[in-house]
Amino acid sequence: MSESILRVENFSVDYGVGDRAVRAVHDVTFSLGRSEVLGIAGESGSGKSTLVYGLTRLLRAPGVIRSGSASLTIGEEGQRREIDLLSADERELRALRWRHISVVLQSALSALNPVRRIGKEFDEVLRYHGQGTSRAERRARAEELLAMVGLKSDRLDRFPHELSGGQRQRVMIALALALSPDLVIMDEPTTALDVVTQREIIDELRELRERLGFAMIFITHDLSLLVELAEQIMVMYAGRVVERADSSDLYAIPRHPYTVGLMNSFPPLSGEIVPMSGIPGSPPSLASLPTGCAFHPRCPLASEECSLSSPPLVVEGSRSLACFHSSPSVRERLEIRS
Amino acid sequence: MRVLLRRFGVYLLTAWVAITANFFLPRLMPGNPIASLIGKLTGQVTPQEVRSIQLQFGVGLHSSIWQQYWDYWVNLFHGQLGTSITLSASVSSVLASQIYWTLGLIGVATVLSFVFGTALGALLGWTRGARTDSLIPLATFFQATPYFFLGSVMVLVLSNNLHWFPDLGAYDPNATPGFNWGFIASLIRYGELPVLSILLSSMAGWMLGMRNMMVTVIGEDFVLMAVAKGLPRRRVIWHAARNAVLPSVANFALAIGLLVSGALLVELVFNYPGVGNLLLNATLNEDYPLLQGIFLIITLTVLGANLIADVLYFWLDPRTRTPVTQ
Amino acid sequence: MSDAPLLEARGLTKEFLVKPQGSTFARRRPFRAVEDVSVQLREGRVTAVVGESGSGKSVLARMLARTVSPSAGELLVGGKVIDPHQRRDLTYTATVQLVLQDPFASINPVHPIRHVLERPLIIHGTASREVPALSKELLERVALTPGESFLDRYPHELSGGQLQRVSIARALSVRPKVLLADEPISMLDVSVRLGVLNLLRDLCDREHLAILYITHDIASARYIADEVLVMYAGQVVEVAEGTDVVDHPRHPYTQLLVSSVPDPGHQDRVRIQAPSATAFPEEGCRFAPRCPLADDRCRRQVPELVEIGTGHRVRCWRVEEASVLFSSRNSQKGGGEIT
Amino acid sequence: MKNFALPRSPKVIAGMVILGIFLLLMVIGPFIEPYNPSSPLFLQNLPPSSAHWLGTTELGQDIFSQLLDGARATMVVGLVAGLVATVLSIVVGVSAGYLGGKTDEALSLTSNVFLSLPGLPLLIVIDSYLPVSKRSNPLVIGGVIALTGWAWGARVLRAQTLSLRNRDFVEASRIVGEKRWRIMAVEIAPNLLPILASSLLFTVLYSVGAYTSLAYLGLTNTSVWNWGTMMYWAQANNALLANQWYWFVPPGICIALVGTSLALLNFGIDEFINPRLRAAGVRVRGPKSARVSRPRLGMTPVLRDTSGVSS
Repeated sequence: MSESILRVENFSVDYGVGDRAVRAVHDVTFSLGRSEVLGIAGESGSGKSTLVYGLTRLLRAPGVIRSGSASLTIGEEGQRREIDLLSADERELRALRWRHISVVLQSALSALNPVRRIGKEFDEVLRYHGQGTSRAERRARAEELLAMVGLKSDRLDRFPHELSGGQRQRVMIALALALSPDLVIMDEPTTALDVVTQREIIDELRELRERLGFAMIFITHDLSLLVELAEQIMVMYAGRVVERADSSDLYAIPRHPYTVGLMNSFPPLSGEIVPMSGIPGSPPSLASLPTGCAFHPRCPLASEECSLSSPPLVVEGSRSLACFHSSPSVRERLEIRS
Repeated sequence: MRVLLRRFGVYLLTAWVAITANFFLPRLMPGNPIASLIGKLTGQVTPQEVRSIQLQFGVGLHSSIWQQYWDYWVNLFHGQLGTSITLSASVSSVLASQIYWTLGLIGVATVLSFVFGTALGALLGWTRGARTDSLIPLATFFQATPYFFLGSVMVLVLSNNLHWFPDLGAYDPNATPGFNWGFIASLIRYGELPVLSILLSSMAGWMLGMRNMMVTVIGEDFVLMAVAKGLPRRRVIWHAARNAVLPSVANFALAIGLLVSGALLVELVFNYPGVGNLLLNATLNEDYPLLQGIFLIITLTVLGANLIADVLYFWLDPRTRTPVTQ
Repeated sequence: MSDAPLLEARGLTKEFLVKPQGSTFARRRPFRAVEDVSVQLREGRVTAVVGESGSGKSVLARMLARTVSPSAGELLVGGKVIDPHQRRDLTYTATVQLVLQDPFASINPVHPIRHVLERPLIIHGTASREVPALSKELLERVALTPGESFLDRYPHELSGGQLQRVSIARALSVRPKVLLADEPISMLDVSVRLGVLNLLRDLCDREHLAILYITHDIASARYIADEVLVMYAGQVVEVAEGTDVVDHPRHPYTQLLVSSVPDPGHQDRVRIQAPSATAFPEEGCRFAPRCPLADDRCRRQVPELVEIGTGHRVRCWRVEEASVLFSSRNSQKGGGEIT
Repeated sequence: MKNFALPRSPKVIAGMVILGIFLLLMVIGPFIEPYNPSSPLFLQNLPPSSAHWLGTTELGQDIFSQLLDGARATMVVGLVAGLVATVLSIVVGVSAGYLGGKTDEALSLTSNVFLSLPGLPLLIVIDSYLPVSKRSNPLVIGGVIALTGWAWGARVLRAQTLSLRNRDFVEASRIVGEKRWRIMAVEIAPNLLPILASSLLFTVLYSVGAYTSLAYLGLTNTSVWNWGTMMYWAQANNALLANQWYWFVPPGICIALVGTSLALLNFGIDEFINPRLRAAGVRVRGPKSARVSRPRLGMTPVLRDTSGVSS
């Protein structure tokens, strides 16, 4: 693996403090290589968004980081320096944000200020980060950025509500790349879009990444999308990482029953139609998690052990897995059952 | 544009309603107030004046009510609002001499109140949860306190007892009215306390409204994005405030009416010249022509202020200009 | 049993008046959200309508549920034409039911689940002493067991998947013959989607309901449906039995749609390149501005829906070339893009 | 409808306590007043003492008795006017929102017109045309106040009804064949309650203010005791200049307290309608040792567990 840009260890996040605290992210450890794409898959409430907002310190109250460390390595080759994200003060964070880490949200309509023209957003980001001395210079840069995502420069004079959903998301991506950041966080950027638009944006993202070399954390509930886009995939359930692997490995041989269930939740686009079952039950509420492995009430392989203690995340080569039933044949066994 | 034209239509209609109410109210009220007024006036004023009141209110006239209504409009367009009974002068000239006081005092106070109240509300909303929150009950108290009470107590304490501010009135009786520095300085000096009292009682409304909106807007994604973009804090607050102020501007219509109502009392409390004082005197003396004229002027002024607020809103919120695409 | 479909729509069209963007005084112009759509819903069959946002599929569902009145076209229940002017028609309501997309929004937050199920039962004349037992039974039919444990809960205490089941139970309470489901799984957690989909298939198989499944997810349509309609800009552009639409798409738009779905197993699948949708044209084929094959005729004249195989109909002037395009490209693996 | 419980914040509790006291005074005030408020029984201009808690007036009336007596008229007029205005605003607002179309256009226009008319001047004009005998009737005054105060509530309720009408659960009720009036009464109305309560509080607040203002100006019958009238007499006798604050200030404070209590209750409703306003979500509450200062946007606090994470 290449040199890492983001290192996260034993990272935990709570909502609230004291008796009513709810743990939303539990003891997450991972690292992200330079120019690498990490996909985080999971359903609502799995903690995937909480994790990245916690790391960037953008998580809103009552979110509180309870343990762990997170550091970002920035700077040119040869003069790299590591910044501790969790002890950084407001000034350091401000200098870091957008220039080194930028964010794209699911709904670009709500992420863009509704009363300002698109051009203003670009102008502001460039100006406050000291790029482009004159207004005209910044305007030229903004046009260049829009062209990069296939939009005409007249969009700069529009308001967000005057663009289509796909155009708005493209604007967000162009904006996120405006300062050539080292890391771009994409929080379900295509979930609200149509399939065809999603396809266009995914293709564009792949191409841009190859060209510009930024690292990316891509959050979605759609595993198959991640398989196409990411090098590494991390699957989360109820605040914990349950499986982590290279995307091709994960797709070929998913080993956690939840991962298997997730993959079985998407009917295939080709082949014979076989009845599929998804995963029984519903995702648990964080406020009342089951004992032991949080997945055990929904797991077809659950044994008594699973309800007693939570399986640790065991690293094995390039894979990590948190399951007591970790034989490679899980998938076959599950398929026989369903 | 369409929205704006619609609003303008509403205001035209409102003006029409106010003018028509002015015409019909004295004619349709139970107990016939005008007839009893004329009864009282007989012998006190010249027969011409009685005649002019009769003409204006249609007592003892033989023309139909619709003809009177038409004449009323014609007179209105010629700026003829009748003759004041108590002041023995044409209502329009009385109003013309007094309206500047009111416009000046209330105008300045309204603008200051909106600006300070909104700015303070934005800050309160931003620092929500901090100790500044304890300002809220205090502000609520001021908001709930009747204006005339607050004003009177302020006069008592700040002016009579502490002598921080000059006595009642609009300017130093020794100053010579005119465009000279001495007079202007005394105008400002005498205006301080009235303006301050209006601010205290009306700022709270803007402040609380803005705070609530600010808290709501801070929850929006684009504010979080402004932080994520590494913008300085004042810039982030600006992003939020720019959106949070919209409902305040939209509510101007309601607020301005209430504000003007409350502020009319300021003239009474401070013995300040202006339309408010005129209104009260007209009411107490049953000077109906003057009363009508004042109500008309106040309504038209409030409508004008509303229109300005609407134009401002239209300019501030692009979504009113073009329809939202899906 | 007669041969007539339980519910049939013939030539349904809906026009809305919209104001053109950017102009202040321009007159409103008619915009066709749905244009000449015919569909037959038969006992024990699932018919899927696939389309992206703006394709008119939700308006179609609402016309079938009669909460939106069509500008043209007619509805037939069991072969009989429905009088479009009768506003509140309990017989129709008892035959055709609609399940809405957002389970959190489609159940009133202030009432317990009991209320949600009992009202339709009472409206449709169930004796009041039978109501509690029937409500419980309904919940169990949609796999919310034990039923009584849900009756007194409030909507905010249930998960999205459970609420959507309640929503289906409410629709079933009037014993409908036809169930319309407007994107019933798109707001649900991924892991519970198939459960709801299987429930629909099950209702169709065991209780012989006719089901219309509306979705933007062509893979789920392929999974559940006996017949699939693809809509684009208010028109049906392709119809086929079973998995044909997905396995052998003929219309260029369907091909674009299928090839856009993330499918890691077939990453080598060739993609149709098409510019993004702008405004739909007023004349000619609606898809022409994006279609790699569009010629003059396409831009001038709207093609008809033409049968090209058993139960397979396509609305395309250049269907021959289009069919060849997709299959040949897929065998070529990674050939050049069409521009 | 257990989810309608108001948030139990100190603000709401304070509001309820204060309002409760004044409602009680409204009922029992005239029975517990020590003296007849109108009779000039005592020495004039007495300062506060144990016999006369708030002293006496220029005519030798007991001010404390007037204050207690005035609670009834002030509160009754405020409540009646508030209720009448709210009923008007429900009728106009809800039907405009639900029926839509031309009805909506007409009703909205009417409320917009009333909204743009300046309230107090209109009130003064109408009032001054009223014969004096009518002015002594608090119900007539209340009615006139209601007439000038309903429009705001109607506008808010219309907007809310409009948004509820387009909710999916209303459509779902229509689809199962529910009747129109039942949809309005059973499905929509309960969702309107918080807005309705808030609008009622506001109109009562407005009515109390308008009534006491009119009374203070001497435009109501000055022999009916209410807090505004008390201040009118105090003002007429230059009580403040004579440092008789105990004559002028207590009624003013009472009005302010009633208003404050209404506004505080409204805070509770606001927080119920808009959960973002709830302070509980903001301040991270916890044991003293683990208290975090107010979290700032974009600065998620780091509070490392020293005791070790329980898992």
